[in-house]
Amino acid sequence: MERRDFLKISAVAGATAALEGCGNPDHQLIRFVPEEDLIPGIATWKPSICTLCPAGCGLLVRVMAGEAEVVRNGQLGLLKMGLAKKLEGNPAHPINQGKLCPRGQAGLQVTYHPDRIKGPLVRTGRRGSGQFREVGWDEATKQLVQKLSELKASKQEGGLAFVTAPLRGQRKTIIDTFVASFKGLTSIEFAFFDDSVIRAANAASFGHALPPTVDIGTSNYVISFGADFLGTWNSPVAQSLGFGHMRKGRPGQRGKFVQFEQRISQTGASADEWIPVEPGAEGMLALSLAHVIIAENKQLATAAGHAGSLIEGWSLGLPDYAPEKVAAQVGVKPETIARIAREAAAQDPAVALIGDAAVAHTNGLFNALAVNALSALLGSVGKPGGILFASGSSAKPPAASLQSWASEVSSGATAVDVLLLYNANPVFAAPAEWGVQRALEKVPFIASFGSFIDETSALADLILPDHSPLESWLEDTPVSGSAKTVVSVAPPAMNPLHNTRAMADVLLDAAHQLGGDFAKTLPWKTYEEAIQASFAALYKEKGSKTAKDADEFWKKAQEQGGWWSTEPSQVAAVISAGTAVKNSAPQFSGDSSQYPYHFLPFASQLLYDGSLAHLPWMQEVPDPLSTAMWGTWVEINPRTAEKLMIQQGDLVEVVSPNGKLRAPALVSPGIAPDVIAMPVGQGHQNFTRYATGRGANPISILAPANVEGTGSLAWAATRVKLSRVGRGKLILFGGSLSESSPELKHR
Amino acid sequence: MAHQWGMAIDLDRCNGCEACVVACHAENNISTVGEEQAALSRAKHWIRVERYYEGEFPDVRVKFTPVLCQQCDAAPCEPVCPTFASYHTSEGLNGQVYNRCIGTRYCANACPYVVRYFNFYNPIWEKPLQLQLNPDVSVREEGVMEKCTFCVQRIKAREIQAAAEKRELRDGEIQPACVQSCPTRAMVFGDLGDPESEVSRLARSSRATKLLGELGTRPKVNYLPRDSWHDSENA
Amino acid sequence: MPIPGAIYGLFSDPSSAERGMDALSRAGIRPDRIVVMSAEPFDEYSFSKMDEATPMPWLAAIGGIVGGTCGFLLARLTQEGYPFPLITGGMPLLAAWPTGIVTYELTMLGAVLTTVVTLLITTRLPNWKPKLYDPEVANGKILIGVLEPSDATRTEIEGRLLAAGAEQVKTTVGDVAS
Amino acid sequence: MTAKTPEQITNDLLRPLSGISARYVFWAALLAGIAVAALCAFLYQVYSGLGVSGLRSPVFWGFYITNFVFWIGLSHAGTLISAILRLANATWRRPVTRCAEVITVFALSIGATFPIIHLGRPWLAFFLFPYPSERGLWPNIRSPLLWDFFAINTYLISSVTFLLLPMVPDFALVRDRAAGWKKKIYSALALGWTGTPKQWHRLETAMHIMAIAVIPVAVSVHSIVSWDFAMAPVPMWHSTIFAPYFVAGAIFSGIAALILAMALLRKLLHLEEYLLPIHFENLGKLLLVMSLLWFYFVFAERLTTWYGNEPSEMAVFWVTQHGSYAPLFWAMVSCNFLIPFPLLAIKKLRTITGTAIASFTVVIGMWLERFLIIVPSLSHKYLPYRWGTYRPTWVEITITAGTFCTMVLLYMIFSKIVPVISVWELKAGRHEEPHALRLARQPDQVEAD
Repeated sequence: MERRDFLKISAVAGATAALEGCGNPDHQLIRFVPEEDLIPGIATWKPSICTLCPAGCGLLVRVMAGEAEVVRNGQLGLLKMGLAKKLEGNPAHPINQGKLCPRGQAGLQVTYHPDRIKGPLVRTGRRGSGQFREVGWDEATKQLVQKLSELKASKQEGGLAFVTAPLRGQRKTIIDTFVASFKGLTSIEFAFFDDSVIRAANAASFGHALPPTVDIGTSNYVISFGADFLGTWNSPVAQSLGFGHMRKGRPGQRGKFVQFEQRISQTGASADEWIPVEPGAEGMLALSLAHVIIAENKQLATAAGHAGSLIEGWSLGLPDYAPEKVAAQVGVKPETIARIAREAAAQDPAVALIGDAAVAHTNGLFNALAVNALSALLGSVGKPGGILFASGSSAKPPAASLQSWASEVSSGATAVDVLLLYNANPVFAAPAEWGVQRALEKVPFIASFGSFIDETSALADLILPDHSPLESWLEDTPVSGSAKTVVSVAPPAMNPLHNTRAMADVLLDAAHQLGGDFAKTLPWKTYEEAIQASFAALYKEKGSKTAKDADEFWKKAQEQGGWWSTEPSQVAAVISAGTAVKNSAPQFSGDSSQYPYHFLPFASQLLYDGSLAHLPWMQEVPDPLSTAMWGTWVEINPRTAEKLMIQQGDLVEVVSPNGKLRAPALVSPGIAPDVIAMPVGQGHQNFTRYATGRGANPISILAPANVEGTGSLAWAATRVKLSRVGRGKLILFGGSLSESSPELKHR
Repeated sequence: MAHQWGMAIDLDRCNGCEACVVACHAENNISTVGEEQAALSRAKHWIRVERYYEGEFPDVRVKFTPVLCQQCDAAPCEPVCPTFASYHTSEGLNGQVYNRCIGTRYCANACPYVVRYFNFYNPIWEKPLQLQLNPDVSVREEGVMEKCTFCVQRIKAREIQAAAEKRELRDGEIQPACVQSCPTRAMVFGDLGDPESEVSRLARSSRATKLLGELGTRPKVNYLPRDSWHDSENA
Repeated sequence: MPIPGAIYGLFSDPSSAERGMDALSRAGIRPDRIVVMSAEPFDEYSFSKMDEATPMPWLAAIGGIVGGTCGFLLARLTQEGYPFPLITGGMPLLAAWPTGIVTYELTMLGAVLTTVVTLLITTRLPNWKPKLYDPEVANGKILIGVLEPSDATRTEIEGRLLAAGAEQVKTTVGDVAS
Repeated sequence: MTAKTPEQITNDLLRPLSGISARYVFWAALLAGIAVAALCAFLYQVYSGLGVSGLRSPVFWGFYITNFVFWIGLSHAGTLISAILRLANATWRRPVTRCAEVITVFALSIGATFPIIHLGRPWLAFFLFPYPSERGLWPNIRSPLLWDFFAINTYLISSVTFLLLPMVPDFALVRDRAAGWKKKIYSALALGWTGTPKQWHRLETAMHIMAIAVIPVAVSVHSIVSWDFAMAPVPMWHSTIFAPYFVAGAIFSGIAALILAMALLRKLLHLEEYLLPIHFENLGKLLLVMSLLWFYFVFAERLTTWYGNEPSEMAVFWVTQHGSYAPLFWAMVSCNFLIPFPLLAIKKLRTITGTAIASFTVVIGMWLERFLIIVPSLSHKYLPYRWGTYRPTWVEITITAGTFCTMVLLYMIFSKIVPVISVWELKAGRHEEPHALRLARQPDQVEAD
C-alpha cells in the first residue's frame, strides 16, 4: 500500500521532471499571477459540449492546474492555470449518458494543437501563400468592420457571404441576423456528410424535417440500409448505447440487427447478418421487403399511412417489387428478402433506417422514402423501439447550396465582396468540380474565424481565430439521439491558451461598431449574454420544477451542462400532401464499360470528414477495419485485386471522369467485387503538420451529381477505374486478416 | 481480503469503435510515435481492438476483440523480468515499475497477448500538446516497457477516497478510462474477489471465456463472445 | 628471499638428468635439498617424482561446497527478506529449480576458484623476487642441483653431476643473480 | 610426433611473437576500424534510443540476441573441446587446445556484451548485479537472464583461468629469451615460474580439476541460453528439446570455428608442421558427428511440431518452411548439413581445405539457425492480429560486423603476444610414447596419470 503510494508519487514527480528538464528555457520565462484559484493535483470536472460532429454529446472536462506558456499583453510567460486533461461523456446528458466516441475523446488535442493559430493574422504574401502577419485584435476587428461598413455603404445585394458548418442555436441566430442585414443570402451551411436528404425524406414521410432518433435499445429487429450508425452516422454514441442495450441489456431478449451495404462498415461488422446490396438499390430492396410483408398479410398496406402513400403502387401491395422480380437488380437472393421480411414482421418493435451512401445516390431521396415507408409499415414510427423525433430545434429552412453559390460566383453571376468562413473547409470537402476554390479566388476579401490554417482559410486575407471549444462558451440543441428536448450549455472549461476570441463575440462587436439596426436585432454584448437570453426564453416557455427563477435556471443549466425535459418531447408532425414517387434507378457518372467500378467514399471512424485529420491521436489510432494508421487506402475485393494484379500495399491509381488520385491498395474480403471504397479524411494539402500531404482525398474526384429532389451531393454516384502503378506505403497496425493461419493451408 | 481487479468484455456489445483506445491514450499519457515509427510497428496502444475477417465475400463476418493486458494471475511476463520491474501486486495487477525497467524486453516476448509496448525513443509532445498530460501518470522514457495498468491511478484514487470517507468501495465505482468511455457498455470492471460484483457475475456466466486460456496464464479479463440471434429466443 | 647458494647441473636430455638425479640420491643428499627445473613436465622420469601428493581435489570439492552454499543462500535470502519482503500478490518469489541453477553455478565457480588459489599458494606463485633459476632451462635444459651444499660435498656433487652427463655445472653463491 | 628438437619447437612457436609485417598492420587497422565503427554505432544507439535498431513489436529480440546466442555457442569451441580431449587424453589435442581455448574466451567476452548492447537502458545494466542497493531490491532469481548472469560469469572465469594457467610456463619461456621491455612484461606474466616438478604437478592437477569442472559449466551455459527462450510461452520456444539442441549446436559451431581458426593460423603463422592434416581430419570427423547430431535435433524438433499440429506452432513451422523465412531456413539446412555432410563424410574431401570450407558454411548456418529460432517465433505469436516482421538496420549490421572483426582482431593480437600452440604441452607430448612403453614394462612403478 505505502509502497504503491510512493510509486505513484514518484511517478508524478517523474512526469514533472520529464517536462522540466534542466536548462529548459521555460525557467527563464516570467511567471504571471494566476488568474484562477487552483489546488495542485486536485481535479475539477466541468461540463462542456462536443462540437466535433453534429451529434452534440455532453462532456465532462477534467481540469487540473498546470503551467502553460502563454502570451498575455504581448509578453510571453508561464501561467499557472486550469488545464483540460481529459474529456469524458457527461453521465447526466441524455444523448451520450457518460459515454464518448473516439473522436470526442480526441477533442482535447484541438485545444493543445501545436499548429493552432495563436492570434489574429493579416495576409502579407500572395493569396494562398500562407504568409501572414500577427496583429492585435483591435486592428483585426477594425479591418473587418471597415470592409463591412464599405459594403454596407454600397447597399449592394448579396455582397456578403458567410460559409459555415451546419450550426444550431444562438450562433446561427447571430450569423443569420448579421448576414440578413446585408440583404444577402442566409448563411451557406456546408458539410460533406450532411443530413439534408434524410431531413427532406422525413419531412415528406413523417412531417419532421429532422434526422431520426432511432430507439435501437428497445428494438427487437433493426434493419439498416447503409447507415454506419455505430460509427459516424447521426448520433453514434446514443445509437451505440442503444445497440449495447438491444444486444445484452435486456436479459433473455436479444434483438437482431441486419445491415445492407456494399462494404462492411464498422457498423456492418457488428451485424447479425450482413448482406451486400447493389449500390443505389436500397429503396427497391426496402420496398421488396414491404411487398413480402403486405403480400403475406403480416401487415396491412395502410398501416404505413402517409409514408406509404408517397410510394407509387404501395396501396396495391407493391406488385412490381416481388423479391423474384427485383432480386437481380438488388443483388439479394429472393429467399433472403422474404426471410428478412418475415423475421422483421414477426418482431415488435422492428425498425428500418437508412443513411450514408444509401442516400448519397442520385435516387437517395427515393431510397430514404422507401425505407421510411418500410419503417412505417413495421409500425415503429413514433413508438419506443422505433423512430422518434426530437424537438431540439425547429425545422430549419433549406440552406443555400454551396454548389450553386460557387458556380454563380466563379462565373461572375454573383459578386461577393466579403466572404466570412466559420468551421467549414469547402476547398477540401467539396468536389473539385464545384469550383469552390475558383469562387473564393474571385472574392476580394475573405475573413476566416478558423483555429487552423486549412485549405480554405489559407486563402483568407484576415484570420480571426476562434477559441477552441473547451475555451469557449458553448450551446447546442441536438436534433437526434434522445427523444427528450435537449438544450446543452457550457461555460468555458478553461481560460484561452492563446490570443483568441469567440467568433460570436467578434461578430457582435463588429455589429455594434457598424451600428444601425444591429442594436435592436443583436442586442447582446457578448455570446454569453446571447446564450443567457435564450435560456431566459426557454425558462419562460418550459418553466421549471427545480429552479425558482430564470437566473437559477440558468445557473443550474450551466452546472449540469444544459437543460433537458424529463419526458420525451411531443411535437406535432407537419404533414403536407405529397405526390407518390416512382422508383428511380440510380444514375452513375462514368460509363460502366470504361469505369467498371463503383466508387464508395465513406466517413472515417477517426478522421470523420477530414476535419479531424490534424489530431495526432486520430492519425495514430488504427482504423477499426483496415487497422491503417497515418494514411489512407483504397479498399478492394481480393477477386478484383487478383484480376488487376494488385497486391496489398500496391500503389493504385483511381480514375474517375472527374479526376484521379493515387493511394495504396488494401485487399479486404469485406467489399463487393465491383466496388472500390475509400475513406474520406486524408489528402489534405494544407492542414497542420500532422495532416498535410498525407494520402489522397476521394472527394476531389467525385462527380458533381446531386441527389434528385434535393441540392445535396450524390457522393456515391461516381464510377471509377483503377490500375496498379507501383509500390505504395500502407501502414497497418493489424498483422493477419484472419484468425486462423493462412499458412495452415499448406498442409 | 485484497481486491482482485478484473474485467469482463461483452463482445456481443462491442462494435469496435476504438473509443477505448483513444481514452487510454488520453488517460495514460501514451505518446504517439508518428508515421515513420508506426510503419515500424512501434505504435503504442495499451488497448487495441483486434479485427478478424472470417469467410469470403459475400459471406463475410467480422469479429472485434479488444485486447489489453489480461493482468494474468500466472503471468508469463513476471518471472522472466530480472529486475522485478514486472511484478504482481497484492491486488492482482501485473505491475510495471518503470524505474526498475532496464529494457530487456523479455517480458514482451514472454507475453502471449503482445500487450506490452516498448519505448524505442523518448516520447515527444510537440508544444503545447504536453499540457494534455495527466499529472497522475508518469511519462515513460526511452528504453522502458509499458503496458495497461487497469488505470491503477484511478483505482488508487478511489481507494484512498473511500478510506478517507471510511467506507467500502462500491461495485462499479472504479472505472478505467476504457470502461468509462465505452459507448456500448461492453466493458465491466470490478473486484473478482467480491462474488457479488457485476464483473464476478459475468465471469461466472456460461458465456465467459478467457483469451488463450489454454496457456494457463489465468487472465483476469473475461470475454463473453458474440452471441447469435435465434428466432425462437424471442418468440 | 635471497637467491640461495646452490650447485646445479644442466642436462640436455631427461635420461642423463635421471642419472644425475640418481647420482645425487646415492650421494645421500636429502630430497628436500635437491632442486629440479625443466621447461616441460617429465612426469615419467624419476627426477619428477617429488611433491606429487596434493589435497587439491579435496580442497576444490570443499570450495565447491562453500560456493554452492553461498549460491543457495544468495538465492534464498535475497528473495525472501532483504531489506523488506517484496509485494508479489501471493506469487512465488522462490522456486526450487532456479535456486538450483544459481547454487550449481556458484558451486562450480567455488571449485574453480579454490583450485586456482590452491595452485598459486602451493606453488608460491606469483613470486617475482630473484630466485634460483637458469635461463638455459628455457632452451630445454633440465636443471638438477643441490641447495646450500656444504663446502665439503661441492666437488663430489659436481663430479657426480658431470659423470651423469651434465653438460655444464654451475654454482651460485649468496646473492649472485642468475 | 615430429623429429624436432625442443629448441626447434620453441623457436618455431615463438617466432610469430617477434616482428610485425605491413600486411599484419593493414589487416589489424582495417579490423580495428570496423570495430570502432561498431562501437560508434552502439554509442549512437545509446544516445538516440533503441529505435535506431530494427526491433519492433512483436519482434523485440533480433540481431543482438542472435549474436549473443551465436557467440556464446561459438565459445564452446574451446574450453569444452579442449577439456574433453584432455580428459580423454587424446594425444593429438596438444597443438589444438590453446587455439580452442582462446576462441572460448574471446567469443564469450564478445557474446556477453550483447545482452548489454540490446538493453533499452544499458546504463542501468548494473541492476542485474546481486548486491545490496539503495533500491532495496535484489535481482529476480527466477529470471533466466539472471541465470545467464551467473552462468556466463562462471564460465568466463573458468575459461580465462583454464586458458591462462597453461600459458604461464610459456610466458616463462618467452621471458627467458626476450630482452628489454618485453622481458619485463613477460617476467610479470610468468609469475616467477621456474618449472620445478612441484609446479608442474600442481599445474597438471589443477588443469585436470578444471577440465572436469568446465565441461558441466559449459553445458549449463548453453542450456541456460536455451532456457532464455524455452522459459517463455512462445510458439516453438517452449520446448524441452531446447537445452540439448542448443548445446549440440554450440559444440557444432565451436568446432567449426576452431577448424577455421586453425586453418588460418596454419597458413598465416606457417605452422604447417604443427597443425597437421591429422588434426583437421580428426576435428572434421567430430564436426561430421555434430552435423549429424544437429540434423537429428532439427528433425526431431520439426517432426514433433508437425505431428503435434498445434496451430500457433504450425504458424511458425510453415512460415519458416514455406513462408517468408523459407529462404533463410533452407540456406541454414544447406550450410549446416547438405554442404558439410559430403565434405566431411567422404574421406577424400576431408582435407584441410574441405574441412575449412565445411566449417565456414557451418559458422554461417549456425548464425542463421540462431536467427531462425528467435525471429520467426516472435513474429508469429498466438494472436495473428499482432503478427509482424523484422528488418535489421545499419546499426545492428555494423555492430554485428564489428564483433566479427573484433574477434579476428583479438585473435591476431593474441597470436602476437602468446604462442598460439602451447609449447610445453607440445614438448611434453613428444615423450608420451616412451612413457607408454615404460607403462607396459613396469606397470607397478608408474602411477596413474
